[in-house]
Amino acid sequence: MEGPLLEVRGLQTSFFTDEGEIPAVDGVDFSIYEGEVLGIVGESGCGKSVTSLSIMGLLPKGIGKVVGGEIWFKGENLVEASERRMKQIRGNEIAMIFQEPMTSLNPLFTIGNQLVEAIRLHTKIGKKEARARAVEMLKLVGLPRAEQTLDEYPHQLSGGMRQRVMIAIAMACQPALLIADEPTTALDVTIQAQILALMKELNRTFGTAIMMITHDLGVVAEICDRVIVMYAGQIVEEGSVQAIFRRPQHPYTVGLIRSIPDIRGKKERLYSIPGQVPKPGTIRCGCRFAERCEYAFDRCRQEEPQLYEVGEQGHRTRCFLVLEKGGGVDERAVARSERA
Amino acid sequence: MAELARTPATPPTAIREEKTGSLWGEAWQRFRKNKIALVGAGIVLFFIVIALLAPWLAPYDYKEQQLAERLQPPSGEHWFGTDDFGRDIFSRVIYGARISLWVGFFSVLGSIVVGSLLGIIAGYYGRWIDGIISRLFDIMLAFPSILLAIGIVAVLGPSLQNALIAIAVINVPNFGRLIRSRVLSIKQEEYIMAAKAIGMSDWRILFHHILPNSLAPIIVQGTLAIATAIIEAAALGFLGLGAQPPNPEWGKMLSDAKDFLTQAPWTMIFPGLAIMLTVLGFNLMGDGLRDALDPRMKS
Amino acid sequence: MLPYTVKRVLMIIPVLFGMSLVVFFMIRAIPGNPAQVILGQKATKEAVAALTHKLGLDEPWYVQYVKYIGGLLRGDLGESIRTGAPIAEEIWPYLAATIELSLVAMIIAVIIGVNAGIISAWFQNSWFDYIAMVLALLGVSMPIFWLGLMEQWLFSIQLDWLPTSGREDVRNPIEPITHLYLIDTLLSGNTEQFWQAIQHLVLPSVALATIPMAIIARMTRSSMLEVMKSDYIRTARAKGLSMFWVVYKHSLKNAIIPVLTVIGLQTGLLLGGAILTETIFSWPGIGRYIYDAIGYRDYPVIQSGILIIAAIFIFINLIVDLLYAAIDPRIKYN
Amino acid sequence: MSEPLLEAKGLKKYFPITGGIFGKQIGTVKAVDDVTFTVYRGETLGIVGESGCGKSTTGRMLLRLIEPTDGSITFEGYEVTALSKAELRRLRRDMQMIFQDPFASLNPRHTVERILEEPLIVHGIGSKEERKQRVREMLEVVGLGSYHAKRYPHQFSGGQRQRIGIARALMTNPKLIIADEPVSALDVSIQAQVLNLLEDLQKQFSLTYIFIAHDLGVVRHISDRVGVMYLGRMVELADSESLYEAPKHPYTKALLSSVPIPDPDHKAERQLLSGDLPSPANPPQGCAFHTRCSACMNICRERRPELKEVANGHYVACHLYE
Amino acid sequence: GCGKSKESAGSGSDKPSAQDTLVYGRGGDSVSLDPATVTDGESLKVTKNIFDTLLDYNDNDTSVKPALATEWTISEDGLTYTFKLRQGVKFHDGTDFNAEAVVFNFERWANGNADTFPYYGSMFGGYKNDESHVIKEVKALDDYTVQFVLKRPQAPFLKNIAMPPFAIASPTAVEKYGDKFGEHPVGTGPFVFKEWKRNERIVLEKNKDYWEEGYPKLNQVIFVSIPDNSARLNALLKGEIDIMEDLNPTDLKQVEGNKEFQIFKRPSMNVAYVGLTATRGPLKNKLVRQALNYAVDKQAIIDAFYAGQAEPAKNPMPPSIPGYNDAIQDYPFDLEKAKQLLAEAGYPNGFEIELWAMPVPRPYMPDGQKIAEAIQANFAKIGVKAKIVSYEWATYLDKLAKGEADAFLLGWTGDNGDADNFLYALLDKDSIGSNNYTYFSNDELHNILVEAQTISDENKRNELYKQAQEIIKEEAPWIPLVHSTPLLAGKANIQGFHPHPTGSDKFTKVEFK
Ligand SMILES: Nc1ncnc2c1ncn2[C@@H]1O[C@H](COP(=O)(O)OP(=O)(O)OP(=O)(O)O)[C@@H](O)[C@H]1O
Ligand SMILES: Nc1ncnc2c1ncn2[C@@H]1O[C@H](COP(=O)(O)OP(=O)(O)OP(=O)(O)O)[C@@H](O)[C@H]1O
Ligand SMILES: [Mg+2]
Ligand SMILES: [Mg+2]
Repeated sequence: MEGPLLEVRGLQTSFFTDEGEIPAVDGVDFSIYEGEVLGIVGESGCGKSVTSLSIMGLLPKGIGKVVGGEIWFKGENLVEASERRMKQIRGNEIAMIFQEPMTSLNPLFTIGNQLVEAIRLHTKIGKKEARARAVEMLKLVGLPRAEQTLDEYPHQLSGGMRQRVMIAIAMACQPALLIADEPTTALDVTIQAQILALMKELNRTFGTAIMMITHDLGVVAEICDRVIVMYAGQIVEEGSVQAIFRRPQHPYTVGLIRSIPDIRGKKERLYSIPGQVPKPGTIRCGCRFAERCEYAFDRCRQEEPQLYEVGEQGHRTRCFLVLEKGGGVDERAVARSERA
Repeated sequence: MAELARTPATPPTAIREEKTGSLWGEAWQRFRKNKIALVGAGIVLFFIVIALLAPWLAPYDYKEQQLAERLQPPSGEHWFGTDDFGRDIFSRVIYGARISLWVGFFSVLGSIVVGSLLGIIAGYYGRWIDGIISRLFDIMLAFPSILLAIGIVAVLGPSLQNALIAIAVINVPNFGRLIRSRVLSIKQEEYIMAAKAIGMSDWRILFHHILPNSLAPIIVQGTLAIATAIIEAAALGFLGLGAQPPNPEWGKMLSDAKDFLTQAPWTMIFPGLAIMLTVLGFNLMGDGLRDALDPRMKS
Repeated sequence: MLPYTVKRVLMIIPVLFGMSLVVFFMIRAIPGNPAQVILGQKATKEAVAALTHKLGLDEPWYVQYVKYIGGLLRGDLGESIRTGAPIAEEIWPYLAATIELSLVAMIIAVIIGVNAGIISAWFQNSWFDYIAMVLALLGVSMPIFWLGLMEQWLFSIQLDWLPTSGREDVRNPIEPITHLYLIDTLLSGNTEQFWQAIQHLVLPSVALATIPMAIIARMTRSSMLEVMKSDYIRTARAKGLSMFWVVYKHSLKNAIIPVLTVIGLQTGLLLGGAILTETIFSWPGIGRYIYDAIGYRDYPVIQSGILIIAAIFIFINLIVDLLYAAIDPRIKYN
Repeated sequence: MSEPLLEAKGLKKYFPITGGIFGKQIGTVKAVDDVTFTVYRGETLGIVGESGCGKSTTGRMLLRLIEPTDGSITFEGYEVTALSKAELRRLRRDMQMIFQDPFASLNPRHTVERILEEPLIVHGIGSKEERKQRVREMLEVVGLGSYHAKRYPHQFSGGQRQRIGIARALMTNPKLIIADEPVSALDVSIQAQVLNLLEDLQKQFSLTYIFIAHDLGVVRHISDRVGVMYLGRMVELADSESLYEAPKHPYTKALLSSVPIPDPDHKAERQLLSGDLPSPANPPQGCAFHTRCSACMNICRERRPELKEVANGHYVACHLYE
Repeated sequence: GCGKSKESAGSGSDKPSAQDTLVYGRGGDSVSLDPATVTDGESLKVTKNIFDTLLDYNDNDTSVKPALATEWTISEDGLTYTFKLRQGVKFHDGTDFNAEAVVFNFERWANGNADTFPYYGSMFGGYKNDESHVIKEVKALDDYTVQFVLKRPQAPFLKNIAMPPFAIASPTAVEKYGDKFGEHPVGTGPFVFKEWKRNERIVLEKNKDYWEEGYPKLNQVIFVSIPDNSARLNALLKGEIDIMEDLNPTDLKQVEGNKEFQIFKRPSMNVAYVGLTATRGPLKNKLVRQALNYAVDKQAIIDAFYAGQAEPAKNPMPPSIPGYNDAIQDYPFDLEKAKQLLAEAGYPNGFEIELWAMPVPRPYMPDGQKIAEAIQANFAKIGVKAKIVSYEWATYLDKLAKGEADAFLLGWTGDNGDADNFLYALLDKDSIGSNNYTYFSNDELHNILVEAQTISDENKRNELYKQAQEIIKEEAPWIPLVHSTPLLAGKANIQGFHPHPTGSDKFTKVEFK
């Protein structure tokens, strides 16, 4: 494999509000390789969206700011790129789709208008040609009445169709990277299945790398190659899908996986992680998960763990347990939690 | 119960302890941080103090005529000069604060009381009652409000009290509509559904849930309405339909002074500035309150 | 759309009808007999009684009301008690004067207000933003009659740049065609008079524009800020659109919708609420006309005048509603 | 099986679509269209379905928070639809509700204590002291501290708020709790906490639940029996084991196969449904599902299938099983 | 225009004799331009220039001089008046002025009623079939001789004939326009009606065939309405108008100090007063009324609100009118005396009353509100707490006529310079319900006033009026305030403008130098 398409190093993003600085993302580093689907999971507020917005340079003006780290994309540090350069990159090389298909399209312009705008922005083609391309794109994302749809307004489409349009807009210039921030959360399962299938197909046919943000582990298992688990602004575990689901090392990942009710059979009792996600900036020292962790020992409360390599290549976890016996959360521990 | 027991009795410090808990308390915290709003509140407070302490602050009797000292320019003796009766404008402006605040406050109070009543009835009962009340509001809003006020004063006779009534009347539909829409939207809130689900009666829902939750917009709108009411009172005073002499109502002072615009501009400038400043104070404060109380600002 | 429009127009009728009732009774509740007013202080009792009878004011109120409404239904606005002239003919010059003044004021207010609002929102928390918003706040806090007098004092009396009052130079009166003097002077090709008409318009229209301008600026700003936070703006930026396009294409159209309401409402208010400005600048407008009519107890003029203003007010708001539909495809009237 | 606690027969709710100035009715949304089911004492009946299929409407009708257009509801032998307002309020002591949105279902201006106390006040239960006592107890029961009583809802996290909502529902010792998507707004880890709590409470207070959700995993986990709704109709109703393991209705099958499984090795064949959910204002003729059904027959377009028992306790509304 | 300098704005002084249009700024518009049908001054101001009367007033008072009638004779018994008419005069529509036209006009009025021709009825005792109608007949003896035969003598008959409402209109035009004659006035006057834009302006043009040789001087007269006194002054200062009426006395200094302008003073024929409604509360008591008379500092009011342009009034009529009783001593400003009288009347601590203030400016009372404030302050000094009340003008008059006011401000401008037009009209018991707003009713006074109406001997009449004034002074139904000198301001180069006491001016001789 060549070098990564996108490499994030020590990204720190903060919000500056009345209540002071809120470090929403605190030292995140990861890479995405060409053609790969990377999943980012974590509970609400752990900094998934902020990470993606930092990459796009779309943090809310005046409040949100990248305060540290680098974002390397095709040999260029996006943190330092000019707004002009960012405009060229956005939509053209990195595209993004959002959670809310209902509100992510401008209600006052037709689908065609918004799609053609995206196409013409980065290519020098004429109106007619752009329109033809727009039709093509809509067909690509599986909208049956592509021609008519161009002249319709967002409110005339269902949620699933709108999300397809969003994908069409994002794919208009065949970006190298597509960031999808919870693209299916607002949709029904049957529609979600359609959209996921579509994204998988786009990934396969165009080799577009996808950064898939979600909190649904099912979705991760479904389409991702590699997974990053985030907690309170940090990455707590990273690894291939197989590794994460089969050999989770961080107690948080374990808890997360074990707390999902499965449709394949009734668990006696769900595992549950006690407490809740801390607000960013409220933890002063030690491991951020220590307060909710049942394995926590003194060191966890005093010292901040690093991301440690475990087992196979690329599997890293932020937990002192792996140092203890080199094995992290072992099966016995899991069993113990099950019995409780 | 094992699971329950394991849930820590003291939750992690995820929630920062806050000094004041209620939304009002939080709104106050937000308001306190808003410098511009504080300036507004300061101005309002300033005029309230002036109004309350007028007899002690005013160097002269506001109605004491010194015909020999007419139209004196501002001086050490008369800070704002004298008017065409030789009365001390400074003292009159100070006493004028009483009148303007009085009219502003009570007319708005009147509009709120009547408007709320109509708005609640319309919003809560709906159907034809709503139809009638809403049409009534439409009618009143379609009236050019200043003409309506003039008409009301013409019927009742010009006096401060009647000007107050007229201003209250013309503002009723604004509050009525506000309350009505609040009632309608709060009626849709899930906690109202929840209240119904526990078997709460309609009236209890109205008084324990809907009204308290309508209070914030009423306060915001009320503060801003006081600002408008003060200007409206001044306008009526200016047309000779408000306060009667020798009451030093600011609008009336302006209309008395307009004949001396060229000879004695100070007679015109100070009451005008007083109106502007007071109104500005209420506007700033109202804006600040809106920011502080606006539910969209809630986390 | 058409059926909707028709329905909305029909809806105006009950409101106007209700208004006619309110006006009718209110003005009759005002003490004072029109006949006495017209004949003046020196008239004899007999004269007053005779005129009262002639005007039909000694009839029971319901007869008077039915007659009035009957007239209205036949399109007859009645005759002025004072001048005896048909109101339909008499009212237009006043209405035109007010329309001209209000429109010019509104154009000033919209152009300056909307742009100030946009720039303020764009450069939120910049010095421009602060100054513009402080000015806007001062604008809504200022009694306009005071502003008008101050303008007059400064620009007309002290600096002698502009005429103090009126619509035209009495020595060089404008020949009315439509009674909208800007148009009339253009029609007659008299550029000197056109210029003169503009000069007369400046002070009153600026005074009248102040409040709507301030309100529009504030509204535009907050609406823009709101819209700029929305998801679809984020989408637009994610496409790589520049801020300028985002603001002028995607934000403005969305942000203008609530501003339109304000514009509609304010235009309506100006039409009826320009009395103070008209008084100060001796502008022969409808507000003044009705105000004077109240003084003369000219019942038909007050009744019809207010109904006309209200009708225009409602009509403007109807247009605003229709504009919404034109701008916002989500709104479908049927 | 134990005795029925609640029976709903032929429940219907048609919302009028009004239009124009005069509020004329120009159509109807058939939010719930002829739904029949029984809830037995002590069980949990799950109701699943896609957004807008009428789950919430059904739940609300049971409490008569929405007046049914048609149908009957019997609760402990009383005909709920025939109760007077006062009787209805009385009934609401025994039937309670938990709402989806923990943010919106608590009055932001009331303290937790007041929120919890309110059901007791409304029903005139206990003295002031007793009520306060019960509030403290109940807070402990749902895993909050009694020191939380003086706080306001916005000072709690989503999971905690949902606990408050649950506590409120429990205040009057109800027999039946209708939970309308009580965990949809919560993160998985918090969701697990709340689900566990609900299960514990059921045991502790012998509660009966109607559990509405669109997450099939959650429903399977908590329910004894499950009903699947589609476009205002109940298309399948069975105990959860047989429904999940041997679904009969083509819609249920498609729905189950759409759920992503959190297991990278699980490679199930997908049955992707084509198209979107039709509008309940204009549902298809015959079987409402026929427009998206892969096994659609002619009869499906014409006649609406009845919900019939095709195996022991397994009800399906599909022509395939006739 | 923009940037126009002050000097050139001042007047047309760059091209001196070129200006021949006079713009006359006034407070209100006319009601109708048919003078016989109106009672308001604003209408008569205009018609005075379109129409002529048989006789006209002299420049400074109300003594009569020839106009359309060149000479007249009165019979011994005072019942027959014979007028010789001016020959060769034409109406503006080209028709001839002659005796027939005069008869036509008087017939028209006499056949009317109080509604159509109000002034006729009040000046000539009624209409054709009324018992009290003074004029028995009007006949044309020949083309240029008209004879009036009266039923009984009427002392002010000639003065009445000279009043502007009794101007001679073109019979042809009257018949042609009917009801609309008021919008198409045709007379013989110095100016011809051209245009009327309601509430804005009335334009009159020079009558080239005017009978007065060499006149009028002006080519055009434009009456414009600017309701606000200050606005009108501004318009004058900016050269938008040439003459303004009703200069605020407070602005006098400003205009006097400006060389480009001059002040015109209209000889006073008015009275401003505080009416003390004799039927209400403490005011029923004569002593109270006298006390209040003592309490008002008239000179201070004159200095403050009339800029000194008024004289204190002691009688209900101005000194210029024959019959004025100068021997009467006014109540001096004496608070002690006032208090003493109050105590005597049983109000040692004063009382509360309403003091009604006129809402509109009138020449005799430029600012009712302010004068009321001053009087309020005066009253306060003797313990009388006056609450100032004001209604709109219409309501004000209406309520006054119903006797609802305690003390009120009002005034009167004489119509024809006759004492009867003041004393009888304002204070006789017959006038209660119309212009006697004080409801003052005194039989002795009534007898005197009625007798005076029928006597044609000037001296005898004057004696009676002097007696009447003594009664009024003693009974004190009013506090007579002032006889004001209404002020007008105009450009310095205006000549030949002499404001007339009646308030209506002919611009025949006005010109710009
Ligand atoms: N505009 C903002 N102002 C202040 N703080 C913000 C803002 N946006 C995000 N944050 C903070 O950043 C943190 C991370 O937010 P982020 O949106 O990345 O979470 P997330 O992982 O995407 O959650 P979710 O699953 O709810 O979308 C949050 O805790 C929030 O407090
Ligand atoms: N008050 C109402 N007026 C009109 N239509 C309504 C009303 N409430 C619900 N509906 C319609 O009835 C249908 C069913 O709504 P319901 O809320 O019961 O669905 P749901 O299954 O609970 O969906 P969700 O999963 O989104 O909560 C929807 O199409 C909805 O639009
Ligand atoms: Mg997010
Ligand atoms: Mg629902």
